[in-house]
Amino acid sequence: MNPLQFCLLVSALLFSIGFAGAVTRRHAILVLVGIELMLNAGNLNLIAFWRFGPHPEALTGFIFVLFSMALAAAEAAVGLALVIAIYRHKKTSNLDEVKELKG
Amino acid sequence: MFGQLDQIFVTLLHWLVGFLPVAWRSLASSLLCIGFVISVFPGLFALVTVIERKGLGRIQNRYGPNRVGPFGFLQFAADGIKSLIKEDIVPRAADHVVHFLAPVVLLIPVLLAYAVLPFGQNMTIADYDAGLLFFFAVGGAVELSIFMAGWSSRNKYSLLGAMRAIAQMLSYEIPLILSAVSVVMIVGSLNLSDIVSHQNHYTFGIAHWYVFTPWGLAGFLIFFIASLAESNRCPFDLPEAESEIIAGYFTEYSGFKFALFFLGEYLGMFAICGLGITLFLGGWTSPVSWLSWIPSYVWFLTKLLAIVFVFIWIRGTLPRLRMDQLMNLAWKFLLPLALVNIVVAGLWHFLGAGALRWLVCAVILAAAYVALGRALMQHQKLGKRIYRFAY
Amino acid sequence: MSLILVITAVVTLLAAVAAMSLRNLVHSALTLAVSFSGVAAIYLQLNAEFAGFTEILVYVGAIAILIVMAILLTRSGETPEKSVLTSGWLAGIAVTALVFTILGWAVLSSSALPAAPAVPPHVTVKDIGMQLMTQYVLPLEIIGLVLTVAMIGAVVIACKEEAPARILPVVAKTTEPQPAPGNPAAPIPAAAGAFKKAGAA
Amino acid sequence: MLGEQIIKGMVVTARNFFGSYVSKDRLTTIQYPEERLPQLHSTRQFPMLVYDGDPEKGLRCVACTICEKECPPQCIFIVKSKDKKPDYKGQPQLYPAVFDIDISVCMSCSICVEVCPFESIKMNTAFELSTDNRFEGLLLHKQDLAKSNEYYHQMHPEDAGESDAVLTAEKAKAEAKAKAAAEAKTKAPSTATATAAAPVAAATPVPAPATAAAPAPAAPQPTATN
Repeated sequence: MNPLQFCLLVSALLFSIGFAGAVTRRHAILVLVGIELMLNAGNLNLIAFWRFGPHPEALTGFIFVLFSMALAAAEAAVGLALVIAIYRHKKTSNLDEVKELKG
Repeated sequence: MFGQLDQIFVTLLHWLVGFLPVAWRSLASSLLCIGFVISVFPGLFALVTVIERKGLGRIQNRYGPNRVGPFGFLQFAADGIKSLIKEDIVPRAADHVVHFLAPVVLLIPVLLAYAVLPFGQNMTIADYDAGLLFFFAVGGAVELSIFMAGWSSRNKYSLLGAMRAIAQMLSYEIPLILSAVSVVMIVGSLNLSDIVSHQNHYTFGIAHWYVFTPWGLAGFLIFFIASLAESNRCPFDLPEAESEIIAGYFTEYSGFKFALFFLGEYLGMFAICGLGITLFLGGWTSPVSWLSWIPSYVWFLTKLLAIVFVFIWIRGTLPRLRMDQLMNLAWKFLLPLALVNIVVAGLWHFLGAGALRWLVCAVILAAAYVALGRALMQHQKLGKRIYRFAY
Repeated sequence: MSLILVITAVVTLLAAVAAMSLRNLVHSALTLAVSFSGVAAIYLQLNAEFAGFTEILVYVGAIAILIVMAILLTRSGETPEKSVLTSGWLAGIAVTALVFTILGWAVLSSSALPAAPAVPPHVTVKDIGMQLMTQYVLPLEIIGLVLTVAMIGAVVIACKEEAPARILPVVAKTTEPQPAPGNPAAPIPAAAGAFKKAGAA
Repeated sequence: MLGEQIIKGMVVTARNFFGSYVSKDRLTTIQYPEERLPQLHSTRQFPMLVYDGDPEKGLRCVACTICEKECPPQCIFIVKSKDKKPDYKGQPQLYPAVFDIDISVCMSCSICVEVCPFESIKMNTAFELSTDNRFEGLLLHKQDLAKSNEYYHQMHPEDAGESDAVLTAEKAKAEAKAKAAAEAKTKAPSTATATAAAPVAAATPVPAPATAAAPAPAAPQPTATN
């Protein structure tokens, strides 16, 4: 079990935890938390492959992680804005109750 | 001889670490450095609390503490013991785990921030290549602990105080980082030791500190105001305004946890002042070449004490800013000025040496300062006061 | 494989599990911040300093606070009594287990994984800067655009729709206020008169 | 221009700060235990019982309990003695066996001083009465309250002078009455028909023979003291 496999396993486990959370939890914000964890797992994968990959000086994985973090921040901002807007209208952030498309 | 005096701590460290087998050396040296930081800066905290109370006293025509110890300089011991003895009351409805962890989580990032500060010639504990980014990253994590303190006390005042503190620190973090960006653009590296060594040259005896350049002066002004807000110091101490919300986010803390918050606030202030010195006031370099025989860490300490004294001086002078004035200042004055400052730093870099760049940069910055200042003070005409309920 | 890496990984995973399973949302947000710092620690151990510091700055410094603010704004800081899992949570767990087994099997059995190079890459900020400014200039500009759009979009979505009600009446003109018709010379001073008229209007 | 006023403010505090090191008169604080402010004329803290000569026998208080009744917060507690002791006029008078004032309750209103017909309770100026026990420590007993007349003179010279004048006048009147009564007694047995003496006794404008026990009519008293 070399370090690369270990890192990949950790990121796979982190991904599945995030995925499980996003799928099973009832609260909208926790779904976003799950998505953040999944994004983090993806970043961890990229860094692991960049670190143990054949050409680390190419920095591709590294730069990719920087961009993905920026994107994750933007996504978190928009996602939470949506959750707040939904809460203001429906007075609930429980996903089971937010089913109708009517405004 | 002065060379050894300057490097005395470094040689001491290597000499001490030399006794251990090679495997343990790195661990031992980092532990020694941690010991150095944990002993020096809380000691400075103790000293500064006394200096602050005496300084404020003198500003207000009174003596300040002069009973405990010679001229009152053991007052910190009295305060420390008092806070240790005081009963530690935790509100019943409080969330005990988070309530207990808040001061600890506050201290972790604050102490981490000292890892990258260059206290003297090659006296940086962890000379990261991206040291400045590390400082800001760790500085950003302080807000989480403030939220924990505010929310877990289950008290409206502390939650309100925490919200105000977070809003203030977030909106002042941006000008803080942008003013540092202008320095990084000129130096070309995020490593704090490089930044200091770039300022270590002298012409006609005067050091090349960045604060002497127009963009550096504006950057330092922005950095100074933002660091005042970042450490919740005087004009921006709305989060712990006694008159309005008792003690803000640490209302429900007493005894040693309250002292920890106090310590955390002061250590944060020293760290951000240390960064300001490193970026704009030439870190451990001496202002004039004929004084450079004085050891580098002495310079760092005197500058730190000088800036801390200006903090105290401002605390004795300026009244507290209202929340909307605070936000207006951050978003409508500091942020645009920081952006203009970055443009000016770029101009400074590409205009090449000569009087032209001094003139151009100074004029642009002065115009920006006056224009933004007028815009900020524009609607401050004291009109007739409208009472909504009383008349 | 160094012991520290294993410890950090275990801490991160435990914090992530706690973030997902705790009933009280604020606790889960705080443990999420712990797991983000764990991931940052792993980056530092993989010699990706810049990524680690950015992770702390972006995730722990900004996103954790954002999530906590959202929790407070939607008033869900209290521990909910009823179950926190959706109705079909069992299926979700089954799918997750399936996903993890496939990933785990792929990682452990694949031969295509490159062997670990002896020298760890030393990436300096200058290299990142050069790469960003030369090879990845387009993505840099686009990410700047995306961030601006996201910020403006988030503000528009989350902001209150109706304009904030102007409680303060317009500044009363300094004309001499005539006593209101019908009632005797009202003793109310001028300001309240303006207020009354504005209020009534 | 933004920042002008801030600079002006800073200059003021800087001048204050450095001025305080240069000219000492800026610092107005009195270092309390070492330096003390001079006692003001009308300082009054808590009551004290005045005695002439010996604290036990010379105590002026006759336990008439007027002050106990008049005290608004009811912080005076008196237990009368069984026996009597001669007072400054020589008549046997009661004295307080127990005279307690709870200074945590006392509000220094000095009503007791005004109503006391015997000039025995006055306002003291000692204020360092802090103790480590807030119940018994702040309950002053007769021994703690008793202060000599000289101390009273030292404290408030004018008031002490006036109260002494009242007492001496009172004593002189008592002696004059005693002398008159004594002559009346000697004249009565000598002249069997002592009717002339009786009207003489009645004619003297002495107010009703003030037997010591009966409280002196309050009316003349206040006019004498202020």
